[in-house]
Amino acid sequence: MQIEKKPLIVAFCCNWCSYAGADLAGTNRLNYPANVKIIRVPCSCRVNPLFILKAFQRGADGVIICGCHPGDCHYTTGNYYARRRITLLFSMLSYLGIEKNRVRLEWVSAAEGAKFAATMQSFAEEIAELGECKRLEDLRCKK
Amino acid sequence: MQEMIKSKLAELLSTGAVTKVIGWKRGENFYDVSPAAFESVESLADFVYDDFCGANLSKFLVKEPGKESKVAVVLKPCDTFSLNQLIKENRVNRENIFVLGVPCEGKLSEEKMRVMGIVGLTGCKVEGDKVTVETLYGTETLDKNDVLLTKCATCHSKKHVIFDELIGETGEDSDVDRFVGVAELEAMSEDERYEFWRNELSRCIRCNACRNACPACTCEKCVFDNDASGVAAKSNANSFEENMFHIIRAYHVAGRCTDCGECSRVCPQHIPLHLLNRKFIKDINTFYGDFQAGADAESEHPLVHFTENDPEPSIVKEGK
Amino acid sequence: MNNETLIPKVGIVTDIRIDTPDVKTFRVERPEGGKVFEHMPGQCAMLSVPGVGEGMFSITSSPTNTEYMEFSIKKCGCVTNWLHAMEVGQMITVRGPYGKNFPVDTEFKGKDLLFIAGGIGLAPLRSVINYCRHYRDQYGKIDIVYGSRSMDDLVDYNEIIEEWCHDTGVSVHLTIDREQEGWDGHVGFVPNFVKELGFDTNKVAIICGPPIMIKFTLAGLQELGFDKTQVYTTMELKMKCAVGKCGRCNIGHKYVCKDGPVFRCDELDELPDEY
Amino acid sequence: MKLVKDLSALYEAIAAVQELYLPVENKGRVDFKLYEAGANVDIKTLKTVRSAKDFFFTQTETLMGFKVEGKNIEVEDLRPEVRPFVAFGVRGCDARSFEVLDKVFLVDPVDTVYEARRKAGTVVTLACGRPEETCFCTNFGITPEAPAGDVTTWLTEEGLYWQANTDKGEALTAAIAAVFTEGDGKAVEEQKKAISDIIAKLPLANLDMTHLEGVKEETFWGHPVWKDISETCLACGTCTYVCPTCQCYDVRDFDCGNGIERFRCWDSCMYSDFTRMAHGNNRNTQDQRCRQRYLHKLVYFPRRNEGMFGCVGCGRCVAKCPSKLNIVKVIKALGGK
Amino acid sequence: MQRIGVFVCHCGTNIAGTVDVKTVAEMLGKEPGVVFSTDYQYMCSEAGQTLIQDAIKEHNLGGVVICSCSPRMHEQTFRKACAKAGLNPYMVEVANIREQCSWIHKDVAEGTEKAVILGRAAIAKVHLNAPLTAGESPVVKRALVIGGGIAGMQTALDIADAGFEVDIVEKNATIGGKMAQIDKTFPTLDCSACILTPKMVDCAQHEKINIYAYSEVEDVKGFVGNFSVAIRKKARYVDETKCTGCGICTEKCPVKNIPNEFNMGMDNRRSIYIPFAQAVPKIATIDPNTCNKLKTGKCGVCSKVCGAGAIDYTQKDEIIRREYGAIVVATGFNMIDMTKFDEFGYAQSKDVITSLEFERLTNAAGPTGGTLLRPSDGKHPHTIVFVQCCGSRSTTENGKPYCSKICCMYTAKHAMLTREKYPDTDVYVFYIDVRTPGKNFDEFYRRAVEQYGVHYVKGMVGKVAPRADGTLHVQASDLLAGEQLHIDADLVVLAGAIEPDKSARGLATKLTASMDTNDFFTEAHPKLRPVESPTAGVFLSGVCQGPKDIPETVAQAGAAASKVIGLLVKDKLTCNPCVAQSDELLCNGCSGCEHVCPYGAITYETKEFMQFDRSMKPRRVASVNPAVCQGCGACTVTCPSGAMDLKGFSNRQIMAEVDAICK
Repeated sequence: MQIEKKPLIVAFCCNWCSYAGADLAGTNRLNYPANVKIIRVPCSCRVNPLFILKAFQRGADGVIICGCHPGDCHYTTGNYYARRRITLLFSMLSYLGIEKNRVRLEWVSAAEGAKFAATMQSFAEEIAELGECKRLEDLRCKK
Repeated sequence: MQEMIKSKLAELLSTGAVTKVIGWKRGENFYDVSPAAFESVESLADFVYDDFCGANLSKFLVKEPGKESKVAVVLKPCDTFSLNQLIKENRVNRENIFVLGVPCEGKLSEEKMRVMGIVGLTGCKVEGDKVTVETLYGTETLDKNDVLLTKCATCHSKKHVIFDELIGETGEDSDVDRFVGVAELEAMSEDERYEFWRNELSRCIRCNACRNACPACTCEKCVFDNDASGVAAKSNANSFEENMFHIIRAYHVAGRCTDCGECSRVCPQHIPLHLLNRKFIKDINTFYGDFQAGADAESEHPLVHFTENDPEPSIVKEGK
Repeated sequence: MNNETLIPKVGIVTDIRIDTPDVKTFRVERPEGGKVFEHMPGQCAMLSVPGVGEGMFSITSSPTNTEYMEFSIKKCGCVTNWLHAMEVGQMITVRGPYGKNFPVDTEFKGKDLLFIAGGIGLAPLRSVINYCRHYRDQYGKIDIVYGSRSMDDLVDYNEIIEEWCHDTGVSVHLTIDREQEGWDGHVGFVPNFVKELGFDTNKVAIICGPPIMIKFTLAGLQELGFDKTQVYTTMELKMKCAVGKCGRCNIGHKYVCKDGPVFRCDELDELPDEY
Repeated sequence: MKLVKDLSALYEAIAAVQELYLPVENKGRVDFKLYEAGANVDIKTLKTVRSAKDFFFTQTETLMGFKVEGKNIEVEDLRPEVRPFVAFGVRGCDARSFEVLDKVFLVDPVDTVYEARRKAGTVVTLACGRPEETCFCTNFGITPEAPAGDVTTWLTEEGLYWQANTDKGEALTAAIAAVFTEGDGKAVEEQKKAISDIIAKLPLANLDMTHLEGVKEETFWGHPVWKDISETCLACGTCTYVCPTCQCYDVRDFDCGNGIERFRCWDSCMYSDFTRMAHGNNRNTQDQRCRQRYLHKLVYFPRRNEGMFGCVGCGRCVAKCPSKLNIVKVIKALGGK
Repeated sequence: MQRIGVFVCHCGTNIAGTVDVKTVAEMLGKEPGVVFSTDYQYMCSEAGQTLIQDAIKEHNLGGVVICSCSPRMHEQTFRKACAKAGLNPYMVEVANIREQCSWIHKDVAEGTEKAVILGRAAIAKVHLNAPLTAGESPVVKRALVIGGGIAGMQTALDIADAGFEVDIVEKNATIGGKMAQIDKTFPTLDCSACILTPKMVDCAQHEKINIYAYSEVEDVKGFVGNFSVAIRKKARYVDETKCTGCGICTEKCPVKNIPNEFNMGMDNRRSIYIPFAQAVPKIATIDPNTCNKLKTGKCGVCSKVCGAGAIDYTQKDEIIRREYGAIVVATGFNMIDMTKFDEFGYAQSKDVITSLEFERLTNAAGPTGGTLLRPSDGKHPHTIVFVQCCGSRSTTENGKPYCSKICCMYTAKHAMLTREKYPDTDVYVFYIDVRTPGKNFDEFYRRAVEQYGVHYVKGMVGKVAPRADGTLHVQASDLLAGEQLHIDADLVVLAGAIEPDKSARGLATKLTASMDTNDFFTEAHPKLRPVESPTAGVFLSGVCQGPKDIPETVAQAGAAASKVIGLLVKDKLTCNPCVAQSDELLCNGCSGCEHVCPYGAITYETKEFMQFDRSMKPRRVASVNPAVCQGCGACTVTCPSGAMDLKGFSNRQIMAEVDAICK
């Protein structure tokens, strides 16, 4: 039925900054692609690498994690830990030959509705260019 | 050497200083050396320390009761890093462990001999850099370097970082570049890397030997065994699960892996798992400064630590 | 026998009865009505909830019931929790029947029968009891000793009181572990109660209940002069395939799912003590 | 005697009529793979890392699917279609393992997936030209110099000698008749002799197994070897997964999001959760689990199957156990050695 | 499996405009476990809430999913409503189909599809929700007010009047803040000092108020109800208990040329000083950067002249740690640095001044004794140009994007007062807009224009250039007349933008309170919780939250105080139940979680666990203090075995959401 399957993007947003930033993007009616789906987490440090892998397993084509800017974490230090964890994970994914641009981490504050929308727009475009995620897919979930 | 170790262990057991010794035991033939527990002086007759004692015994300490009785363990230099890490993570009670440090000149792998096409192994003699192997089909002389365990070929340290007593001398940190393998992969294109790892990981039979042998993987219950975790699995149903298992296995020990190389040694499929672990070690060294897990029993591991100026993940995209 | 060993049929839950605080009895039929398959007393079925898991449960209804099967299930794990949360109309999958049944048409024929059950252990026996009640003339006297922790934990209490107790040649002996208000029956543990009741040994005994209860009841019966060849029991172990292949329920050379779950107690002696 | 001089011609010929699986080398490791032109076939290496049981009992096998909507469930048969295939280069030990597996999967109730594969597969065995020090198949009455199978072959200097043993084997032979020439078969006899000579020298070829005859289940129940072994058993599944006869499996559900797939996958009795269920575990400690594994092969299985051992002496566990614990050590220990 | 009810809100047309709510309700009604699904105009309305409550009772719902606006908006509302119907409030999940769906998508099909998916994710999550009960923690019945300006003082007084102890921490030597520097207040033109100083005295004399002047907050630990704050009492080198504030030292001190901050550097003070006559506390302070004795060891005049013997050169900074139940931030503002704006010539000419400097120039206690004189030559200015929006509403790098709000009114005040006192003066005001939304504000402005003849010119000043004769050449455009103006002015007064005090950012970090990009503290809700910060127990008072005038500041100060009082009257606080939880059976004891916890909420103890062989083995296991844990989840990812999980955002829940979204 669908002529072209749109890439699916999962965005993990921290409750205090990025989720609020996404809300602000909405309040300001800033459009970004509907294939971006947001999951609210208390802090970027709550994002377990397993969640990211799980998303790919389930058929996500791109995963983006958004948190407060370094130094602005609602929990003071959460995003610093997240930064290390995510950096290492991304590096490992790339090492395994998985396209670097499938994953992204962005700092978006509660005030940056415009940045949120722009980030999602650009990420969605990037993923659309990469196409379907074939290197980290579970065919069982794509029937 | 073996006799010196044995007599020290006998002394420990006979004086009651320890009630159990974890060491190695001779099996059916020259390479068949298994980790074993010895509880009496008599049983030490089977004790062996030779060129095939590659196993890292520190992991076996995790299941010790950690109270009352004391256990002696025979550790090679690289194994002491693992023990330190276990002590740091409170998995082993230092007070209940007697560490007998033994020197190591690199251990041999009969599997490497087999891969070289030498089969029917019946005997082996090491002289300097040469190894003479007796087989059912003749005798072969090999370079020791060619049949060293992978972990020994790129040994990072011959220094005992923790011990109660040493037999022989302790060595120094080595200056071998152990990241050559990682760098080679990094230099490849994304597609080449993908092909490389697909070929390697697709052989995984999910026997869990890498996990169960790893002295850092000591979880009370592994997430992959825990049905409640949502990622439990018994086999790799497809390439995704192969990738996921190995990413997470390596990730969970990132910053804690001492690079003891057991994962690669025990893999029945000879998957170079150490290349995953070393990637994390290399990244940590590059991004956050040099860090050797297990070098001491106190320092915080890099993933429970941060600085405000850590690089952003975009570094992965910019650099290699 | 289902040819496709592991592939189940769909059943629909048409009735749910709450027996005790943690036991419910589910009535299962084919979606178009009727029994999913025929079975013999003591046999089991694998029930599963897709995505949650599969579990082996003894069929509690008698084969003589032509319309449906019943399963009395105690809430104790992932699958059973899910089953307990079900509502009428829910579909589940069913495969079976599995395992050996009680020798109702051979060894039991014409004999006096003594059923001893503890707690949820009545579930597997209910099928036999009702089968024997249905073919009442083919069996001798029937004694049923049943005990539970408390009055509320007696499974099928209504059926016991309203049907079994009124059958001729059937005597029901109930007991609960501790004194309780509103209970004027016997108080005490099942093994002791059996000894107190002091049955003659000219009969076949069938025990089902927690392992500890089975152990002591068996000892009690032996004190009364019973031979192990006169005593049957049914076992429960981790089972996955239910067809004697997956290796879980393997004890010694037996596979409980296939060679059991009904065992004569002397057969158990041969097996390693691992159950 | 039938002889093939050009092996690649043989592979091409078989591949033209059926799917052909044979040992292929990949970075020094040999495993059975689907033949394709240019594949790095290696039939000299004695043992593949994984055993040949995968042909009939694959590590994972999707059995069925469920579509769940509201309270309704629909069952879908997802068992794979099995096409005829040839398993080439199977050794004597692995060939015996199929008989062992048959005793499990082909007894009532028959495992239909296994049965389908078994029927579809033609096993072409290869005599063990160079037995290794880990081999001990002869203890179980296996003849590595003339292995069983639908077809038995010998790799000699002249070429590959070919002998069909069964109807299935004959049918395959007939289908590829063009590749054969006739040989005098002397080389086969010579090879058999040479193999026997080597076997006489194998350290594990003549184990004392008398103590295992007619024993009861509890005979070795309290033997100290269990604790001994379990002290350094890592509780991994290597031995069970490389073992050609280990057949324990798990049935699991996978939620694909758009339905549920139920699949079967190998399991290992060495895993701590193998027998765990909602209300307990009857084999809680590693010594119990080690005991189960070895006694199953040496005592329980023979008791159920007219004395046939559940071990075929392939020696994979001897080579692969990370702690170098293996069934030979157990057999010896049980014999008091 | 829960019995779930789904409630889809139209939000008028906010949602229903781009999302087919009926379809959403219908589709979600087919999801497993959903037994009731409906849509309604306004779910947050009383009728909507009643609808939910009735459905909970009627259908015996175990979980509720509301597809509506952001959970940041109404999650609490719905949780409370469900709790009233007997459902545990944590069995409620909100799917954000307004801010993150209907408002950003224009296509109905697209919006509807996305709304269904978001709803599905919420349903998947609710299936795994568990009823949570909040724990309790005691409340320390004392408040801390950071900043001693009018905002801080008013907050402190209101809290203290309610009977709770309050500490004020003020970084300057005196409380009073900016209002103390202001001459008169608009629109009533009453004297600022006359209404402020009595309040300062009230603060000083209030038995419940304790002032830590010349002090700063060093660090903040703990959590709502139980903050532990370290206060750095900077060394004054004067013994507070002895100093009588007589001021002799400030007259005798030989270091005379220190720019007087109170008068905006337009006159000098000594190295030992009392900021102004009505300072509270009225205690002298030595400026260690300029004091000869402290710098070189030579001098000691003040010590000699002090009759009370209060001078103590050896005094050191003192750290005081105190416990508080609530913290109010009242750090106020400063005017932005005008030297960056070359076009206004502030750095080039002394006669270009800021409006606050103008306040001092017209204040009787100021450098000129209240006579308006040019700073450069002390002459009366005859032409004065006031420039509004200097740096406010600016998109340039040096400016601020926001309106500073008070400038229009104080400029009108300045213009009017100038014209009143010096009718011979020509007064020009350049404005972009004149914003006078306030009681009597517009009347006030009109008076300036109509009665006092102030020249209001719509347009911006392009350039202020000092001329050799000392006059200032002002180039400007008159937008209404459409012409360029050239004015030779004697004095130019810049209504600079105001910005939060520089100390605020550091403080925000210590408090883990959030700030916007302009460094104003963020409120918990911009409309409904304007005086609370998102960090529980931290409240906002005054300009630190956003520009406001005095009455607004005082109003907010009172509001903050009432929130604090509302908190302090409680004996116990219920904690956030969405906290981490450790499963002892899975815990390895590695201490990873302990390292990453920013709140020190995780502790370890060694417990004995029975092994399978029935022996006992000691193992260290983590436990979480639910009163301290704030629920960030840093620990959960550190834990390799998954022993640590976060209630309300558990691994399973998040994965279920991922699964549902990727379906």
